Amino acid sequence: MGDFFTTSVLVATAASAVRLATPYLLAALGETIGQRSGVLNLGVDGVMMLSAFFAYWTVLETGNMWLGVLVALLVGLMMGVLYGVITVFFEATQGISGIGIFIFGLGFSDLLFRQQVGTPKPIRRLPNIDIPLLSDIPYIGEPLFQRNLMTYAAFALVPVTMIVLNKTTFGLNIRSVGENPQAADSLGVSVERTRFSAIMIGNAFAGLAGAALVLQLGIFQPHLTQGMGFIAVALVYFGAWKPLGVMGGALLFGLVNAVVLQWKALGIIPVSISDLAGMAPAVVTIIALVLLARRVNAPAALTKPFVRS
Amino acid sequence: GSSDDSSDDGGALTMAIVAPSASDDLAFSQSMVDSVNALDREITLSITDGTFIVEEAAAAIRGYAEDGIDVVIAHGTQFGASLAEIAPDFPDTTFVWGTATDTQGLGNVFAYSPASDEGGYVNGVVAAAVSESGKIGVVGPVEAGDAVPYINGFTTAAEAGGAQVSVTYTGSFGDVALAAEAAQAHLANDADVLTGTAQMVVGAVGVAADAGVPWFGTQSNQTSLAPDLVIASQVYHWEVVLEEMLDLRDSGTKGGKAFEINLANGGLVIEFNDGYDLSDDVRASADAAIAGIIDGSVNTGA
Amino acid sequence: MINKLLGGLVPFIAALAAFACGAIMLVALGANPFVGLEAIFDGAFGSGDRIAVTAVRATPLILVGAGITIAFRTNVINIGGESQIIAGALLATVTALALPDLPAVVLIPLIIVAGAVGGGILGAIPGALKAYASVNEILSTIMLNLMMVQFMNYLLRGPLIDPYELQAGTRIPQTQRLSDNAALPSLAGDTRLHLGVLIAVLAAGVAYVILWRTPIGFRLRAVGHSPKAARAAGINVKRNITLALTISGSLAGIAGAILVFGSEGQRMVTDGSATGFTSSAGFNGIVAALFGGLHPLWTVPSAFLFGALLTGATQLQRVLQVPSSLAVAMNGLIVIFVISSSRVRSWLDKTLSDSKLFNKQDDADSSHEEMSQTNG
Amino acid sequence: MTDTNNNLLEMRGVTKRFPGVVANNNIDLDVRYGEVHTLLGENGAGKSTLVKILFGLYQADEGEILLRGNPIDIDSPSAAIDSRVGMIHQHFMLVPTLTVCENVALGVPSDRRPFTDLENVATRISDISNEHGLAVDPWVKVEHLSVGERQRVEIIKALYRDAELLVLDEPTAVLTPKEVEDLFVILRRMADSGKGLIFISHKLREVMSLSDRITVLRDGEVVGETTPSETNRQELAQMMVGRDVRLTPDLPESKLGAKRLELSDLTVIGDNETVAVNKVSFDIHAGEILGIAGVSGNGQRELAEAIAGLREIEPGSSIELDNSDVTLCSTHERREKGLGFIPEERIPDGAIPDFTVSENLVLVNHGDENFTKRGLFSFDSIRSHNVELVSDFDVKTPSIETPTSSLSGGNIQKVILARELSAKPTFLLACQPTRGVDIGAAEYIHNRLIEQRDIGTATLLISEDLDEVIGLSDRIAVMYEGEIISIVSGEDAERNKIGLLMAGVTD
Ligand SMILES: Nc1ncnc2c1ncn2[C@@H]1O[C@H](COP(=O)(O)OP(=O)(O)OP(=O)(O)O)[C@@H](O)[C@H]1O
Ligand SMILES: Nc1ncnc2c1ncn2[C@@H]1O[C@H](COP(=O)(O)OP(=O)(O)OP(=O)(O)O)[C@@H](O)[C@H]1O
Ligand SMILES: [Mg+2]
Ligand SMILES: [Mg+2]
Repeated sequence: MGDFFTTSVLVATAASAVRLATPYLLAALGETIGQRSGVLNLGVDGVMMLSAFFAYWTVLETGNMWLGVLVALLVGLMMGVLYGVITVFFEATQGISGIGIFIFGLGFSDLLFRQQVGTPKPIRRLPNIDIPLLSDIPYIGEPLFQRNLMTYAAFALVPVTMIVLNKTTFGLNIRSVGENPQAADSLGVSVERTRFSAIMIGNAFAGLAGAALVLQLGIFQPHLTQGMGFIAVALVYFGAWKPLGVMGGALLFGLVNAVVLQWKALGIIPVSISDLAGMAPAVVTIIALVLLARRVNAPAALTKPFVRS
Repeated sequence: GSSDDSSDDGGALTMAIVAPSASDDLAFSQSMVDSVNALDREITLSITDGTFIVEEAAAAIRGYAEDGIDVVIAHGTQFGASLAEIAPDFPDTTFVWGTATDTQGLGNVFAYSPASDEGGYVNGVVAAAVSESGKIGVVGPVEAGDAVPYINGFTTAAEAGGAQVSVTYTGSFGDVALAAEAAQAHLANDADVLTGTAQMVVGAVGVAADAGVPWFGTQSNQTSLAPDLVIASQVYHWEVVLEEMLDLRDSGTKGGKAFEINLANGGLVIEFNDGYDLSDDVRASADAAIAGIIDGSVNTGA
Repeated sequence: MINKLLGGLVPFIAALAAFACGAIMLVALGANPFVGLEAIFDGAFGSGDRIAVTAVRATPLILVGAGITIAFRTNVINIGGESQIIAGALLATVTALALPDLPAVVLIPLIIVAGAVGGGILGAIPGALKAYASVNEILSTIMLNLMMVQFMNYLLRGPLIDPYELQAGTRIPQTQRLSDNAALPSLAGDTRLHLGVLIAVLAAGVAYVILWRTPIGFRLRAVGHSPKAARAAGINVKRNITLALTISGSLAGIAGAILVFGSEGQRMVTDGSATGFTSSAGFNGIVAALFGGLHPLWTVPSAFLFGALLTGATQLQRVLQVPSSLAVAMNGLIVIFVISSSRVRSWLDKTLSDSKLFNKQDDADSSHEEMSQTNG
Repeated sequence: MTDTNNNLLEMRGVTKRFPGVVANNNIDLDVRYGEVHTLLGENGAGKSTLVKILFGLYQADEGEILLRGNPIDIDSPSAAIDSRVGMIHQHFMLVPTLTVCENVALGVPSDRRPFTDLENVATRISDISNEHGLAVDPWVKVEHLSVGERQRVEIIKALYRDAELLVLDEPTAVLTPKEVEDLFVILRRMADSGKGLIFISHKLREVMSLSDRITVLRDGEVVGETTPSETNRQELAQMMVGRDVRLTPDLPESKLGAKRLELSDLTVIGDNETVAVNKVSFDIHAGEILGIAGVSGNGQRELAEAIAGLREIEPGSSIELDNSDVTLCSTHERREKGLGFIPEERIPDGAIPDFTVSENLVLVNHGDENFTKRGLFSFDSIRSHNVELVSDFDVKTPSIETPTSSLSGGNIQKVILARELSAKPTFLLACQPTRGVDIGAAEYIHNRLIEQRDIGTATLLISEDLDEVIGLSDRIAVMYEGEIISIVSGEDAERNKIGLLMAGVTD
């Protein structure tokens, strides 16, 4: 245990937590925007896988990481169009269409990978970029300010999302169609357009999450996400539909994961109970939620297709 | 390709592989595909890969047998229980199952296993020699299959070489992100040499590459993942024992025998990366270990 | 009349569209789509044996799906099928390990009950958390899925591992071969069609009866439609929310027991991943239920369809050497197309009836207005 | 004034059909600048449909709309808003989690695009508030506002969009008498400033006091037009229903029986953690109706919920039904002990819209022995029970398998009444039993409640309709700030005096 409480290990654990949290945070922020508009998207995991693949493939072919990010973003947007058409225009049940997207993403990314790449080949990984001055702060400098650009982007998107949701007319529209689409409609706010845009943005974020994941790893494999997208959805509930809460959830989840891995490496957790320790992130998340005992309500119109009557 | 023409008379021998991960995973599954392709015979090969669900694999194995394929390779220890049900139903088919050290008493099943502790030992000898911090990290999937002897052999040698070895089992064959992060955790603890086994290590190799830390591979040649930093890979050449099995089959024996690939029979080969500048005396100690294992003077501890 | 017919065809057209996309992908992969579709069909229905395998593949989907209908009708979302399947399988396995010598007539019912209890517990936890601690069930079921996979891995690699695996050093995460007395007997000769299939179909029937013919189901549906009205009428809303997830979990738990005791190897085995044991039945069951219109009985054919796709995919890979992920992608497309089609159908219904193409002529004018409104 | 040029709105020959009904049949309606034009009619007469067409929520099948003399095509709410038509809906169209400001700003382009410009909006809200006497804090969330305040927000929303024609669909249904009074002052002032108003209400007293003109609809058709000075309540009622209606029920002498309900020191904490009901004690006997008069928000809702077992009560309080202590019993157990309960809100508390009429009729007693056989429903006995109820209570529905949501409000109320009374309650808790119900149905419900009293049910009637409370009650308890400040006998009750008590004036 003593080995754990050394500066270098603690700092490394914190850095690992931030790194692990990055894709969760991006995906969960996007999901937050979608859910605030009343649309549940269970397909995040599928979108992440597809965009991760396309980002990977682009970088593999061109060597250009930012092109990879751009392509992932576009894939996210395209999946957003698909999901928007299904849920907003066809008024399909959101839970199931999201699962449809997930399954499609799972199968299609695997298929493309097998056809186009096959053997995993490494690509360049995102370099860490030190932020001048801040990165020299003891303890927190390394975990927070010696990270890669996608991580910075993810955390920068937290205040941006807050401002968009709370300070702009677009955000006002999003919140109103998520709570009472009839009311918004009666005031001439287009429920369809607002939800569609929110879905597009949400999926674009999921696309970025996929890019962040694959560029942090430098490699792709079938089912790369291992259910991250579903956890991201759970984190939205954990964060009570607020960007800051979601960020807290992502960091908590990342931190518990990082601590467990660190303890495994240090032998604090013996191999025999290594699996039990793997339960920790989920257990801590649930316990935290029970203890917080917040009676926050979901957006009132969440999962309900809007039909003018 | 197609396996429809699975007729026994004349033509090519028909073979099928059922493998748990992708057939080009640079690890376990690929080692078998490469081996079959290296066989010196005319073969029509059909592959069903990605069948990590045992029941799905069982369906594929049964399906191939029903289709009349001559030799069905069930490439996964976990398929053994299903094979015990299926093999007796198809006495004319030869099933090849591994990694396994016995045939469960089935007359039409050949078993194969790698002495992966041997390669682990050799890798461990080199690892201890190149490590400056004296700390080495190992990223394992789950504590099962050939991962265990590999890691044991590696640990034995590395510790004998004076290094401290820390092993993390991520709990998953597939979670690349977790494997990468486990490698990071080792680095945070001053490890300056890494190794690992199973298909999810591709994530860990990337971390090693970024940190400029040497890596040791196993199952397949992983040099392509980090051309500057992979020192050596233990590569499985199943064709050595497959050839023997097929010969037995030609002579009428459909199964009932277990094979092992090891350094001695050439089934295990330590492939050094020419791109890594390994000092001659370290290289020499590796060769000595190989020779010692072959002549039995070295105990790998597994 | 014609409208009805056209409307009823829409889901099939949607499924066909998905298959068309699958065919396009096959062409892109350089394979003959007709051979591919034939392979899928042949793999799923090609022989009595294969139909049996398809039915076996459909079994967990039926059970999970039937449970989903109950949960969703109570307006709780159960994404915890995976954890409930695992829990049911584990408890049933432990039961069979503890009492291997009981005669089959006792042991088989016992393992099914154990499965139901195991799954039920994993359903009751998120149910009670939602009802009494306001923890959203989507969050808790997703987290429980993560937890149960790890717990299963722990048990199968530790306390429950086959002693032989330790001795041989192979350490496959699997139990020893379980009592033959617990093996689900075959229903039709040599085929894989076993008792579990029958149990699943019966369970779907029971779910139907509970939902529509009993006061219990009446209360569940009341809570699902309007917890406020239900409460004012004297129905204990919290208890019913817990109950719905418990029943739903129990059915998934039975699926878990059947996955173990109807398996080829007659033991519980995994590869350490989430889907290694469940084959994602916890998710696919949701799809089957919703595809069946959240009606327990329609869940049966719907699960059979998805079961066929899964079995067919194995054959597809064998025959054409096309990765089976193609079938997974198609599976997703079918869900997407079919789920979108209900809206298309009602739109079709409306335009057809408004346009009165098949009715009187003189109303043709107003029909144009209506049509443009629907479009706009 | 009869000059067409003075017409702000003209609807000509408007027809709207729904599957199976003609909701509006060739309706003509005009509204002049500066007048309050009332639409009156039974539940389902087509009032809401007509104004929804005006607001672009429905499209008319036939007919035309002229605004300020020009034909106009209103195909969406935004088109209506652009034409300066405003609407206060029967159900509030507010987003509860947003502030007043945000609710008002919604859908209006901001000057600081892409950002909202809430400070400016708040200033304009204050201006409008001052001009029209609509006091409300722009920065508070709507979910924290009282019903009356929400109504004001709705009006502010319309005025903010510069509405010239304002439609109010049953705006008073949920308001307290005081709030209604305040609202009418505001509406009058708006009309006097030249705006045109369409007003819909079932309360004839209000209609008589506010309207300039009245159009009566029946079965989707206009059956007459009049003005308050030309008519009276009785005549209006007759025009609406097509027959004679008793506006005030006859209350025969009551025969008091055993004590049914006893409350001692009942104390209840409200949603905002303050004492909502403070040491209330009273009892009700068989054959008696006790009415609670009070401005809403004085603890009536919490009192009812506590008695029904839907809300926790504080230690030291007790509730007895038929002399047995039910303080710790669940709603279900209380119902088994004889409680009948008509909740304040039909939807969502009283009935389940997605359930069939039949299912709602057995919502409470579906588990009865005669409805089940070996744990399964016996649908035959349920059906015959329900068919009888539907005909007994004169519920207008195509069949008992019709989804309840497609019934009119009055008929849904009858379904609830039928359900609660058929269980033969010894104690009936009736909250707002005729809210939003037309006078024909209200008359029917009143008669039913009296009938029930006469066969020995003890009834607690909670209503904001003072006429109803005075007309039906044997005793009237006035509730003010959580306490019963006075109980007077029904015969002695004077409207004015009770009105003062409701305001807390006790001497
Ligand atoms: N969307 C709809 N679909 C089908 N029928 C409808 C719809 N809206 C209203 N109706 C029917 O049209 C008729 C008129 O309804 P409307 O709501 O206009 O009545 P109303 O006069 O406002 O009644 P109330 O006083 O109860 O509010 C009723 O028979 C109603 O059932
Ligand atoms: N509305 C109802 N109609 C008929 N039977 C009901 C109804 N509600 C519940 N029951 C039955 O009565 C039993 C008790 O139900 P319920 O939980 O609602 O009351 P309770 O036990 O008093 O509640 P509490 O535990 O909160 O005191 C249940 O087993 C149920 O079968
Ligand atoms: Mg109305
Ligand atoms: Mg009780």
